[in-house]
Amino acid sequence: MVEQGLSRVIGVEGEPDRRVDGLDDEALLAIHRSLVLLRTYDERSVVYHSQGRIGTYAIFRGHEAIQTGVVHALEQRDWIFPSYRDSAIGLLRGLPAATILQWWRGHPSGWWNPEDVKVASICVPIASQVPHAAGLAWGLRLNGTDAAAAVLFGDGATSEGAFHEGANLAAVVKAPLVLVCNNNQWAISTPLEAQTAAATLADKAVGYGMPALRVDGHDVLAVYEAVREGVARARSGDGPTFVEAVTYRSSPHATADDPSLYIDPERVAADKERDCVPVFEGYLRRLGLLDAERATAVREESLAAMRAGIETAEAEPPGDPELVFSHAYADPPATLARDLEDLLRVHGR
Amino acid sequence: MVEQGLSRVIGVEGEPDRRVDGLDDEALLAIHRSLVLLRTYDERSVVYHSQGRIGTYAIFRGHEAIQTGVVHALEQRDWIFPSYRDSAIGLLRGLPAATILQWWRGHPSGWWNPEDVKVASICVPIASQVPHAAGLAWGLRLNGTDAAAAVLFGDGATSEGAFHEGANLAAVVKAPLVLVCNNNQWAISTPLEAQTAAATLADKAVGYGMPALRVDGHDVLAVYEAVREGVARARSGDGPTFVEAVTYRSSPHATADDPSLYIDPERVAADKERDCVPVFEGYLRRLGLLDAERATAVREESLAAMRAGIETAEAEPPGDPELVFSHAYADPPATLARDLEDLLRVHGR
Amino acid sequence: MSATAVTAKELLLVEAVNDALHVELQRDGSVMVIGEDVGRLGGVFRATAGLRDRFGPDRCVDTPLSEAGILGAAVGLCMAGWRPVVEMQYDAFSYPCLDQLITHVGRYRWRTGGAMGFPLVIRMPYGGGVRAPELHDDSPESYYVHTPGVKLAVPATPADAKGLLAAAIRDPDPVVVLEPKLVYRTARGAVPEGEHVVELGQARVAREGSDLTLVAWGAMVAVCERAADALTGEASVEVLDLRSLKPLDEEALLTSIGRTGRCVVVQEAPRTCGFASEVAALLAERAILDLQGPVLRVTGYDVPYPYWQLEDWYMPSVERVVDAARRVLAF
Amino acid sequence: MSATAVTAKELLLVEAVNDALHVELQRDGSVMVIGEDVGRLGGVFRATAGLRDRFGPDRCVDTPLSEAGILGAAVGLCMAGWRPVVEMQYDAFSYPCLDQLITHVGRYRWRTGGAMGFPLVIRMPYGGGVRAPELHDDSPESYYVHTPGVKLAVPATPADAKGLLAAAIRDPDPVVVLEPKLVYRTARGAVPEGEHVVELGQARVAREGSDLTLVAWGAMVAVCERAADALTGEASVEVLDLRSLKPLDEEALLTSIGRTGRCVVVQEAPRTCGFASEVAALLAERAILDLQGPVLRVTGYDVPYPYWQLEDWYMPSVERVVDAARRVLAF
Ligand SMILES: Cc1ncc(C[n+]2csc(CCOP(=O)(O)OP(=O)(O)O)c2C)c(N)n1
Ligand SMILES: Cc1ncc(C[n+]2csc(CCOP(=O)(O)OP(=O)(O)O)c2C)c(N)n1
Ligand SMILES: [Mg+2]
Ligand SMILES: [Mg+2]
Repeated sequence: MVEQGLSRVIGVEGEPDRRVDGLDDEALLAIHRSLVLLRTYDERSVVYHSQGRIGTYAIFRGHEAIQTGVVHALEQRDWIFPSYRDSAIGLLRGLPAATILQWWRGHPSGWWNPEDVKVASICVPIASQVPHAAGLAWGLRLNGTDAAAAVLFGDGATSEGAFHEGANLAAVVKAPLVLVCNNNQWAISTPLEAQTAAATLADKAVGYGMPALRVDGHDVLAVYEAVREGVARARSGDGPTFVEAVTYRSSPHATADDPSLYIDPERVAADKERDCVPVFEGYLRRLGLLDAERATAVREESLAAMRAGIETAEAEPPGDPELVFSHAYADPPATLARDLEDLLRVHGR
Repeated sequence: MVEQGLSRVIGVEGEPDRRVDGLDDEALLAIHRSLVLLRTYDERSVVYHSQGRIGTYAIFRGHEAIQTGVVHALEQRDWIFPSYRDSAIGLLRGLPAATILQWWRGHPSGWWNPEDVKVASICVPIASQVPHAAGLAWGLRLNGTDAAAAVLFGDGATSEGAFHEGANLAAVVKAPLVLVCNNNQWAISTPLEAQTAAATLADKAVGYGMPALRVDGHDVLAVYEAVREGVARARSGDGPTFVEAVTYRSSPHATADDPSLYIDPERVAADKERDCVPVFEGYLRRLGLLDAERATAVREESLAAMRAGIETAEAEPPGDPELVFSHAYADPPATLARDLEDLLRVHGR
Repeated sequence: MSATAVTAKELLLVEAVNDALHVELQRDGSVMVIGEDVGRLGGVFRATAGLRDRFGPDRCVDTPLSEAGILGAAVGLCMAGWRPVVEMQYDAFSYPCLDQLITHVGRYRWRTGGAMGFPLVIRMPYGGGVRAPELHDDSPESYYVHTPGVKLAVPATPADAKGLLAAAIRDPDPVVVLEPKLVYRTARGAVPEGEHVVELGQARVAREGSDLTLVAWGAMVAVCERAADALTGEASVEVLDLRSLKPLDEEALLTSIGRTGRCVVVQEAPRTCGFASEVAALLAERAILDLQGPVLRVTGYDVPYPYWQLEDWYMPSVERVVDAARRVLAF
Repeated sequence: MSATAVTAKELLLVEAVNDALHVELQRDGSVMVIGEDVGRLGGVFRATAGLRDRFGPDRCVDTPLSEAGILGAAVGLCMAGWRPVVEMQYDAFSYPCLDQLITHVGRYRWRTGGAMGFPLVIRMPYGGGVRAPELHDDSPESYYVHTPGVKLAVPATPADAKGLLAAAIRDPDPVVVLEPKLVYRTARGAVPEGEHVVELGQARVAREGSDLTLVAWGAMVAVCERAADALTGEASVEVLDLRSLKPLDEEALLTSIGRTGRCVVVQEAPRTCGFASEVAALLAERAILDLQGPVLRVTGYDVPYPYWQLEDWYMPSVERVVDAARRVLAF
């Protein structure tokens, strides 16, 4: 059921490929660079974790097509609200890898200014970013701009009240928002059928009076097309759109997780056949846009970015205790300064 | 839109009436007694409030058909979770009027044992009773009974996370539950179009994989039929059903409210034309089941119950301060007894 | 601070709230009011009356019935440059928003390394004594003040209701303002016209005294004043109205206890982990040598707020405050 | 109380939790476990491992991802005669359930005039120091203990983790159990096999002393014990493990301070309105004559829990506890 009726651009089982109008060769190659950059970030992070160079890490292997499709369907002025699993999506908006690595290293420099890149902070509590995205998009409309926003979340997130209240409010205020649900069919160890009795997650949109699109989440161009349609609707003042991108969580939930306790290995193996990166590279090859040389070059470029990123991160000195107290308030209660002073005194700083 | 495609039993604009199979004359007259009892309770309560004999009161005039249809479609063993506006629904399960009047009088005897009548306590926070109903119904299924439950809530309630989480969970665990939404098109001063962009509230059910029925909430038999269908599904293990009963809030939200600030008086007048009590009495008359004499008798019976109720309530002595501390815990912390002792000492009790 | 305020007019506390909103929405085009029934109706207590007509439906918005969604949206509105003033219809109906408050409102600025501000306000009528059904009577200050990253103010007078709300709206940080609904329409007083700001973190000596200090906020300030009256002749009682619980005017508190040496703290909320405990703990920590007797707390009890026919037994009464004061004085 | 418990085995704290669940589900067929990932996975910390296989998918249930819905459903399950043990996956992810907790879990029994009981348990790993991303580190006890109608226990040892959870499950009232995840796999100790119940409301003297009392609960008990070690020779330090914050063993607290006359309270949570404030307030109210110095609080700060590379600066350290103790001793 879940896999039925998904729109695709890249052919499967002998179906022909399509070209997406408006996407010239350059644009396709840019999408490729984004896909590979995210894949490389993810692969290296798993290695860095095993080397004890970053902390627990939420793996997004197999979801790069969704993240990439979303970012490329937006303009630089449009906002992105990532779920915790989309931690590195900011790379596609120019955030340095070091910043995101520092977030996973628990270093106080692991933050960025959302305003600079129009990417909200990593949101750890599931679904709670949906109302933020609704409010931001609403605010953009009130500001009279035609900028839009996209919010990413998972299948499990759709069970949360925060998703419901955010989506409903977005529709009522006609917020220029695209709600992108990464239906990877698992919430940690909880399968989709234990999450909802709905036939599809796109069905959730009906209750908000919101149009919905269902796409193959392994197909970056299908995601791109759907989100672009939603963005167009948003800009023209017609309110939010729901996009269900169906994938499968073929990797562990996070570095700490042992999926063997619950997941079906055959299904995982089957999904790896549809890995979004080779799928898109095949498409480019058939168009004659990608050869081994370029593939290596792009890969190298990404690896270089990661090497630089981890080096920069590891080179940074540990944060000062002052930072425990900074930034909580613009105008802090006087007690904070006293507490800091006391802390430094005790620890002979 | 909202009024379209509603199922009815009692004909409007010349449509013929229907008989609901399984409902013999006795059953129809029982429904009539319930309708009139609720109507009388509501009318008297407004009077009692104006006389300062009860506190602020949430008026349910025009919604008696929904409350009555629900109760008559259930067996005595099935549970009911009322919204705050359905405060008197327990009357139809044999609760004394005095008890409910005491609740509105703020008297400590204004409670009942839900177990006795299978009617949960009046739920003041909007939508928060939906998860309770889901859990109770789930528990009934786990207990191996074929008992079911119904939960009543309004159009505004559908915007709350609690509604969403409760409805989704109910569908996942196949809880034997009927969700009855009284769509009276207002949440205090907030009109339906400011509450949701959905075409109908029944559309919300799609996202939970739940069947939905839409009925004319002025037609007690249409409500009865729909809820009965839901209950049958519940008993056979097929999970919850959503029933949208469309009415209109033709009275103020509560005794403290001044709808002239927001409501359309013509629309209110139009709705009064479809008042559920005369509508059903017309149906009975056409069937030759009701004459002026019986109508007066039923009305008198209800008025007597109310007179007895308010007398009993007003005759009760004020509650003791002990009651401030009783019942919070089955096994209270020792501090409570000390606090009571102190309170009595200070106030020379 | 109350710069341009020249003349004053007599207002009820709820009218002063409404006045502050009119002045601040007029003054700053980025301020907007959102909440349930704040627009067409002007709020169930009329606190937002006239705003929708005057500033339009985009600056005074009737939202769907979803407290968490409303506060979450306010976070996003801040990111778009707005300064949302969120009304929660009643104290106990604000609880669904606690998750957004604790996980985001109080942390988002920190999360951006101070790069983004979240100058939103959450205002709500709070407290008991109003003869209302269940869950219209809570005093939730503890839940809010325990949460890092937020500030909290509680006016006791019409002038402070206007001045503290104005300060909250202009504050760069999220501020919760609890309005004592018990005195919405009974507290009447002179309120400066036009702009009027009462800085957060400055307690008010409601009455001077030298033998004992009664510490309170919101509706309990008046109860303490009546208790002070009752003690006339027996003792000279100071009444300290904290006005803002975070930031707290520790200075004023310690100075007062330094003078009187005796303290009773009065709150409506349940006792355990209430703000009265915070005040007492502060004195046990920083004023132990000043204390000539125990610090007593007169509070609501650790039970659900009762049916309203019993609420006078639950709410701190003048008698209970006087009794506690006498016990400290006699210690 | 630990009636039938005869032999004991060495367990980690999280294993003791798991043991308690196995024993109680076996003992009482109406006890069930519900929560996110408690079934197939056995919980992200394995606290519920083996329950689904042993007792079936109806008594150890993987719920949808909706904390408020889960707790609300637990209320309904109680009405149907079940005794649900609800797992919240982490401290900070329990906040969405606060509305159900405050408006219903703590009030429903009262609302039925005591006719219906709500013997549910909410258990969750809590606290910092685990090098985790944001919002996996909170100590939310204040939000819970301030709420009327609920009880709260916090074990510090494997034996108490089993005994307090068993007591919570058998208790007729709603009980929140906070499990210190910092020591889930480092606290190891002898745990009685079979049924083992540690009555709520009984503090534990973790170490006897005569000069000063360190009061703590959960993971801070071990910190206090290390601080007591550090003070060997300087002072004889008593460490009081409260074990249950509501009901609170005031007796044990007052007795200890009656003996030592000096007190430092240690908690991970932010200071304002934390439970340390409650303890200090209690002493200011009932032990003022016993106190030979200020009651100091060593707590987390009133800021968001920091990035984990900084968390050691936030968590109460042995050094901070020792410093506070010395200041009180030198007073
Ligand atoms: C409010 C909340 N509850 C629980 C968690 C713990 N948790 C982290 S990830 C996760 C599963 C999320 O599933 P889904 O929404 O499908 O996203 P995915 O992990 O598949 O990307 C859970 C329960 C959380 N982060 N926030
Ligand atoms: C959680 C919560 N928020 C706000 C309120 C205040 N309130 C009482 S009734 C009401 C409107 C409810 O509308 P609806 O669900 O349509 O039910 P109706 O009043 O029409 O029967 C509101 C907002 C409440 N009781 N609970
Ligand atoms: Mg998922
Ligand atoms: Mg309604």
